[in-house]
Amino acid sequence: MKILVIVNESPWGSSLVTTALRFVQSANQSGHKVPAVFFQNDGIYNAFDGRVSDDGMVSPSRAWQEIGREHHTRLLLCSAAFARRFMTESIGKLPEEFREAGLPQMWDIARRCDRVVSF
Amino acid sequence: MKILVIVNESPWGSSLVTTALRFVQSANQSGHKVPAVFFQNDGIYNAFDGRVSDDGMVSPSRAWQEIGREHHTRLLLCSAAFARRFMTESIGKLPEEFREAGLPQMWDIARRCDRVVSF
Amino acid sequence: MKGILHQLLSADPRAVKDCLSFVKPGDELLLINAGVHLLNGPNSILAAHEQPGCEFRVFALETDVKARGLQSRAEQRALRLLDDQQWLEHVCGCQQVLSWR
Amino acid sequence: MKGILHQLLSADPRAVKDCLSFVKPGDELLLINAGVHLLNGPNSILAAHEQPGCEFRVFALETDVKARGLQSRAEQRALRLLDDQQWLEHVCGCQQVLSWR
Amino acid sequence: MKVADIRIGLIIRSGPFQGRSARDQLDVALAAASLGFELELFFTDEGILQLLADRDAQAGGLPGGHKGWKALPGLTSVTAWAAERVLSSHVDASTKFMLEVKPASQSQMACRLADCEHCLVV
Amino acid sequence: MKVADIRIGLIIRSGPFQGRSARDQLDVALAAASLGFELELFFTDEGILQLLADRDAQAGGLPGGHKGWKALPGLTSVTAWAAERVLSSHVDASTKFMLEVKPASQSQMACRLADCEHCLVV
Repeated sequence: MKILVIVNESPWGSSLVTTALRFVQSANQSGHKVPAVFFQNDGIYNAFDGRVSDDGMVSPSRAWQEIGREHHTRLLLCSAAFARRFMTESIGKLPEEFREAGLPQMWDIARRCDRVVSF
Repeated sequence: MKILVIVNESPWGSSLVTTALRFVQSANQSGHKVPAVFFQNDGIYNAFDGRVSDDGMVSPSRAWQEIGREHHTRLLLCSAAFARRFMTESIGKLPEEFREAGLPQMWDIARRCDRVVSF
Repeated sequence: MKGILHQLLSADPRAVKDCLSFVKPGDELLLINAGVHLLNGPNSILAAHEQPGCEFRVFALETDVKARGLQSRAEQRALRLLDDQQWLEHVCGCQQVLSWR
Repeated sequence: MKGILHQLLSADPRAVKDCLSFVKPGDELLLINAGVHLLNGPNSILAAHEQPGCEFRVFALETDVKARGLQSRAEQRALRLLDDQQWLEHVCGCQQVLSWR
Repeated sequence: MKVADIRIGLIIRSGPFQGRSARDQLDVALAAASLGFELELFFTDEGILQLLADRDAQAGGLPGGHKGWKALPGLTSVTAWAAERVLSSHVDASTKFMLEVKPASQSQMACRLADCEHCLVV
Repeated sequence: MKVADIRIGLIIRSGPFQGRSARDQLDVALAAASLGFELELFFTDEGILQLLADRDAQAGGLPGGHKGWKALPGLTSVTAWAAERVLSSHVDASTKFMLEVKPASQSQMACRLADCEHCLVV
């Protein structure tokens, strides 16, 4: 099955991001396809990596990047949410796996998916 | 009176930041002193300014910077929270009004204040 | 001894419950931000406030009530609204401030 | 027709109330993340679940129950726990998935 | 399936200014409408407050923009629902909503929802 | 006022992993302890779950670190309270807490709280 995943929460403000990561990893292991993860609202902050990660664990940003590379999952940052939160000048370079996309694109992907699961 | 203000929320994820800004502005107008605003948890994201701000309003980051400049209010980003969220390399320069500080410093300021108000 | 100012920053029933469990006679309760949604009652805060002999006072921030279009609710509930300057007076008039989300 | 899988991602009573107002017979409810705090009941979900003839099924994610130290609660409540693979089976087995926070 | 046949259900639970922007939920609806999807909106207790016409956002130092709800019916076919209980507790003679909201029973809403291709709680 | 005389009250409302870090509330307490402040901790319904000793964070892909609660009494004078109701609904024969928690009535807790120099809800 094709599943679109939507992430609304920041990587440290909520542990739901970890739950979403587990969901996508399980989907991939079960032979399903997650064509895209759409980061909305404070989910935008998942694109950034911290200098420390409690307990030596992989940070959410890196875990998303791995999923993006290994499973050709597009990591899409809602452009309206991104524009409210950052100026292109004030941040260095985003990890190349993440790119901006509009809400209409999210719906267009949803249309081609069997399920939409939001966190 | 001296009032320490603590901000826990991100600038767009919650409208509490706007409430906190109003509180600090009123405190200054009433002749009170806010020696510092301590940004904790997702409050860290208040340091960043977006390219757009709905309705042409001043963005939270700029509003904080103004307060910092005009009232000598220190804008302190919790260093533990900051380190989990950003790497120094991945962000350009932070607005100079914001700087990192540890939680013990927050308590040390609290000790010298008459009130601690958290949002 | 002066009371505590409890700031209710959300209408989460768990925040309301936890807050009320720490309120003592002489304390004040202030509905702020999404906390003003409590004006849409029924809930335990309004119930307590509307009972004669309630031992704590309840207020709401005027600005937040207006931003959410709840002016007529506040009037019906006979709740006193505070402007931002009055808010500061209550913060300074109380012994300390607790924020519940 | 297949039912909807309702994912309860928090224990906020407002989320529980809104979720239950959309649950229809044949739907499934899955407690995820902070939603597993509902195992500490009493609340309307467990009450419904424990009533004979309940028309929807309730599950919880095993990993989240363990991460919060609520294993013995889940046993007492006789709630079926799903591992992450089973979670995926339920997502695919239902008609659509709704997340409540 | 043709785009015009796709029906999207949005359950609007967040009150106004849950986030700073007045547009978080509205933008999701507008984007779906811009693709020509048919919309079914379900408003809950707090969600219905988004539709109140006489909110004064600027007074609170918050951005406006919530009036965009009015634009939806011009873009696509939109039906807005709320439980009878929700409507009766919010509507009095002075209440003005920015969309026409139809009363429905819980089971009616659950069935309409199940008829949608995809649904989101926002 | 000498540092040793300062008493800080922390009301711990968030359950474990409200945020990703297990340490958000703990770090606030540890920092206050590191300055030698006396601590009064008040645990609510969800907050008390932070003290459960047999949580398996790693299983959920979440960072550990919550065992730090045990370190507090070594740093400063700490008293932990919870309402009798909260304790009785969470304690059975198998429950192990990482701090000793004393039962108190609501009004006792409210009075202890009022005796603190500063209080935070975390």
